[in-house]
Amino acid sequence: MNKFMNDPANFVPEMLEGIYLANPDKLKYIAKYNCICRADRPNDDYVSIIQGSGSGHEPAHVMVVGPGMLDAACPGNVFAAPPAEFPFEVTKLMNSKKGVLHIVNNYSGDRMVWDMAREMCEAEGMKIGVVLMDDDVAVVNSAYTVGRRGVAGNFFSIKCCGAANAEGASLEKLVEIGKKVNSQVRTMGVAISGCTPPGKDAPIFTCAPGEMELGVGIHGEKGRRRAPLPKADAVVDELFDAVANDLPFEKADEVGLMINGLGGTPPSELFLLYRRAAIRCKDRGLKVVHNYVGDYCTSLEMAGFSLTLIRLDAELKRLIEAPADIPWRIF
Amino acid sequence: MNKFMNDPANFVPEMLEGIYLANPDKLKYIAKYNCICRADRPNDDYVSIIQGSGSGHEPAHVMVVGPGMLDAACPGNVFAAPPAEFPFEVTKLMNSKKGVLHIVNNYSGDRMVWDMAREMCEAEGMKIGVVLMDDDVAVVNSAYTVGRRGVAGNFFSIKCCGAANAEGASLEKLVEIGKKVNSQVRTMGVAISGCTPPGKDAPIFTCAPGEMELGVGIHGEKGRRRAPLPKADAVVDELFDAVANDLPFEKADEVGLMINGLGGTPPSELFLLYRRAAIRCKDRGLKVVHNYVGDYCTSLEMAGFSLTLIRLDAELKRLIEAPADIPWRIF
Amino acid sequence: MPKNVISLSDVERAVMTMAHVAFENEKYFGDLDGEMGDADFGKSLATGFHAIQAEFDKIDHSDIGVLLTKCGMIFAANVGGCSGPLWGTAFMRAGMASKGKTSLTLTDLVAMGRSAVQGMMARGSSSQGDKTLLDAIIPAIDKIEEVSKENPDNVLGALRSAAEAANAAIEGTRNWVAKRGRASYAGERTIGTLDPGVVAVARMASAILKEFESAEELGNCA
Amino acid sequence: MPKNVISLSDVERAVMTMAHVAFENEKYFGDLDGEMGDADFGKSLATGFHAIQAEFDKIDHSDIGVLLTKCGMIFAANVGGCSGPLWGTAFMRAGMASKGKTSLTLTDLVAMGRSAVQGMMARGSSSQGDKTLLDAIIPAIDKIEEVSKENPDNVLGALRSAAEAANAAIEGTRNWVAKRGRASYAGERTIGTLDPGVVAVARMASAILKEFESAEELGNCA
Ligand SMILES: Nc1ncnc2c1ncn2[C@@H]1O[C@H](COP(=O)(O)OP(=O)(O)O)[C@@H](O)[C@H]1O
Ligand SMILES: Nc1ncnc2c1ncn2[C@@H]1O[C@H](COP(=O)(O)OP(=O)(O)O)[C@@H](O)[C@H]1O
Ligand SMILES: [Mg+2]
Ligand SMILES: [Mg+2]
Ligand SMILES: [Mg+2]
Ligand SMILES: [Mg+2]
Repeated sequence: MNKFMNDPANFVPEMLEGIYLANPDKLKYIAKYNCICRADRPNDDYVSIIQGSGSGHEPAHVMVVGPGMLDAACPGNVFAAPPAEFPFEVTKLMNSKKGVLHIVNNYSGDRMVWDMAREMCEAEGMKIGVVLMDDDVAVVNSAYTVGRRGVAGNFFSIKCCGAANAEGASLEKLVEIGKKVNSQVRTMGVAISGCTPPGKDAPIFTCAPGEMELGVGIHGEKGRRRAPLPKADAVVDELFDAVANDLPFEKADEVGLMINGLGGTPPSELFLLYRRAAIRCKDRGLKVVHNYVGDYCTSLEMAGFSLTLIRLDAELKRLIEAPADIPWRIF
Repeated sequence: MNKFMNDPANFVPEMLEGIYLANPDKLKYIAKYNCICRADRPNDDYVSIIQGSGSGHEPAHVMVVGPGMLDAACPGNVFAAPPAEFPFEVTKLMNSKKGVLHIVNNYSGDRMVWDMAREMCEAEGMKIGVVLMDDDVAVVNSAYTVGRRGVAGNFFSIKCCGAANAEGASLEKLVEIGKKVNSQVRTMGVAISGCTPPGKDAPIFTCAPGEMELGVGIHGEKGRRRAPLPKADAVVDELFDAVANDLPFEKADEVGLMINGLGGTPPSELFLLYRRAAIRCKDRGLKVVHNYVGDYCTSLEMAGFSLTLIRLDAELKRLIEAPADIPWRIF
Repeated sequence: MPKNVISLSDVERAVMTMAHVAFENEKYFGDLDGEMGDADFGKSLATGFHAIQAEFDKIDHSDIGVLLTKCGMIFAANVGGCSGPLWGTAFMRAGMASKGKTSLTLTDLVAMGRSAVQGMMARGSSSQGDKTLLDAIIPAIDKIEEVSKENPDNVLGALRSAAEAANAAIEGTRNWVAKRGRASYAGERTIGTLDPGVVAVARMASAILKEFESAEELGNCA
Repeated sequence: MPKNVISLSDVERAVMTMAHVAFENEKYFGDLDGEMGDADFGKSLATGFHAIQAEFDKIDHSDIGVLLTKCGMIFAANVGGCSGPLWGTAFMRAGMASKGKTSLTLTDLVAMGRSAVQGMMARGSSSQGDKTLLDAIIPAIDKIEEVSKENPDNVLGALRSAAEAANAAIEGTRNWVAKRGRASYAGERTIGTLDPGVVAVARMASAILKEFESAEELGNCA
């Protein structure tokens, strides 16, 4: 797979610099910690919300820094959580009297790194809240893993916590909202091509024509099983059933519905997939009050998508509909 | 290349239905003419702005229907302008006392179809204005073609005409704005993979590892030349020079800068490419007052990007910054 | 007695023969277009002729002119890209040039062909030498005119010469540079490739010839 | 006289030996991780040891404890993913368990190893049998303990047994199911694949053994 890059070692820093250069008035870029942060933060009237997973999932999470969403991001290399030093130093830089919220995706690496960082921050007297995201229903047997992965549902915790933060909510309230989001959101993904991390010369896995990899995460790693690629509607049905039956979502629930591209799937296919998901929601009596079709959490250039449902109460509805201003935008 | 679809013959209609289902309160879908249009149009206080090129370029142009942009879109099959009946019938449906604006991309097929449709509309007494877009600098020898192609610059004519229309401008004024946009915008694209139209079993062309196809259009067709793929910065440099020297853009010009993904290139690479383009603008003394990084005009799942520069005066600046509300959105 | 005019039913059969060529070569024509263009030519032709076929029994068959005009309208209404307007215009112009007629002489055929070509050139801002289907059609019409001047009754001979001319254009234009249509953007790179429009016209001309020849044989046997 | 304690400079050489194994196998370890994980293990290890190498001469070498603690801090500061916290914790714990010492007996070595393992298990919520590097390290430490009980001076014998145990884990764990790390999401599909962490530990154990053996030979010759 061809890729636009210079030295593979600079893939992440050059992307971050691009984000900064596209938003020089609003953002700061601290190269030492792979950090993109709001130029107008910290501010003691607001909590600082930080995330730092692996890179390669853009726009998550470095391109969602801005009013109404994250205050800072400090990703690691492609598909690797950052060294513990990054979250530690960035938390110090963004420290606010109201506290700092760490939104962490549930992977061994991410958890270990952020645990270490939090212990170091707390040792220095900072007030830290943690929200752990694990929305991926593809991981079935939690006894044999660290449990479910945090995938595209992450967008909703950032959006809702960010909106509540803009309203002036306390750190405790943000943790509560983040946990509520996580309890109400479910995702599953599928790939029809693999992806190649910068510096590698072959994809981590490949899909032959007519094959799909079902239940993939967002790190190019293999999923739950390999299967023949059926028609698009059948793929949506498989993901929809897995997601909708998990909570389970009930008749008359108000929901948000997301068809998230994994990086290499174009808008045309995403809307074709959305069609079936919308029909399935209708058939099940779910009321889609807000929808999302596009790239929210990618796996480099992987062709594939994930389907996310989130159950919305009045509070979450208000928060997802609140304005936000981030580098990943249309206008 | 694997693709999410059902029957290839339904690729376009099912995508269109998906767009409608994601926006049932705002849009109408008229299956007979592949038409997505605003539910609150026509309105005799406003011009109706219509476009209908081939499909496969989404979000252009079916996903940019809404307040502040297009009033209706009626695309043809993938990479084929619609039959003349579509623009004729859709113009009739959207006919307004203030007139109807056709924004046409400069391809033989599109021009012929829209010429036929316009002749038929005018024969029925409708008032039609036409804006022709041809921003692609990759086409060098216009004597041997119908001239330059309309590519990603199309976004700006729709955005500016749409914004002026929302302000209440006349059809004549919209034609003037559209022509001004076209005179001030330049684009060039490059591919590092081909794309496969639905129903075909192989890509129209392929790029071997380490190869790029330079000066491509947006129909999967071959470009100006095949070349070894250099580092990302060098690719940007080649496109930037071609684009910036064409108008030419001059020191102290205020510009909009777009890095448009062709469908299979992820946000990470697009921002890495934006970095270099921003540096080049700075070095040349161009002031980037607005930027665009993402998918605006794709070629199905092709990996590649195009670089667009538009020179902005006060009027165009006001118009590109005006709000709009379309199916292709983040929130 | 060999054929000296072309009847309404001959025209009907010719249209259906063109349709079958389009259907049978849908993939091939698309692949040819994929070489330098956007691979949709096969689909566009097939769509147009499917639409004609679907409505064929319902439309007005009272004379050749109305039949062809209506075929053109159906084609243009159902097909986009270059092919819809071009083939639609060609059929409509041929129809307008044969208004009210129920049989055609070779002279009529030449007039219809010239009118169709003019329509296409105006619609497509194109001319002979641009490496488009015009470079198959124009030499074919020239040949019909030539034969008709020698013997205005030699329908089969005219069709045979036309088919030969159209087929000669396949290889004859191979090393030209495309100046119209999607392929033209590839400029010099089109040298050495076939123009799908030329190939389609040649195949249709051959198929029509074969159709007329076998009808003739049957006629001779009977 | 064969070695009966491990000196500060032995520890320095061991760390550098581990670093070289990481550098030489960067691609191989990444490819192994790519089988079922996300292909970054090789890069993560190499990054960590490059950072240690770059600062090695500058850091405090006054005793084994401070040296290893500092190595752990450098590793954790520079490497993310699972490897940064795990290897960082391991070095730091080993350092804390050897605070103030300038030489180590086999008993010291076992205590350091146990402490490192405990730290990794706590950090990674993992245990023996999860098909992780723990399944190479724990048997290796067990062997050192076993040998030390027979003869507390038999350093080389202990290292040999440890390297054998770690290498046995490569194939010994192949048919297990991964229960921790990125690979665990692939569940049953991990059966038949090698754990990159186990392979890395085994290669490092072998390399350290070789280093000690050749030093010994040199010692004997001199
Ligand atoms: N302007 C034109 N005038 C005459 N013939 C043309 C013109 N443009 C294209 N053609 C013919 O049409 C064929 C391509 O048709 P099609 O693939 O449907 O068009 P598009 O370029 O819109 O995809 C070409 O092979 C050529 O013979
Ligand atoms: N929770 C854990 N406890 C102990 N070792 C682990 C754990 N998770 C992963 N490992 C080890 O780390 C190796 C993978 O490291 P690395 O690729 O850096 O991690 P990541 O999964 O974050 O990409 C595995 O082969 C395994 O031996
Ligand atoms: Mg990793
Ligand atoms: Mg076409
Ligand atoms: Mg074509
Ligand atoms: Mg890994």
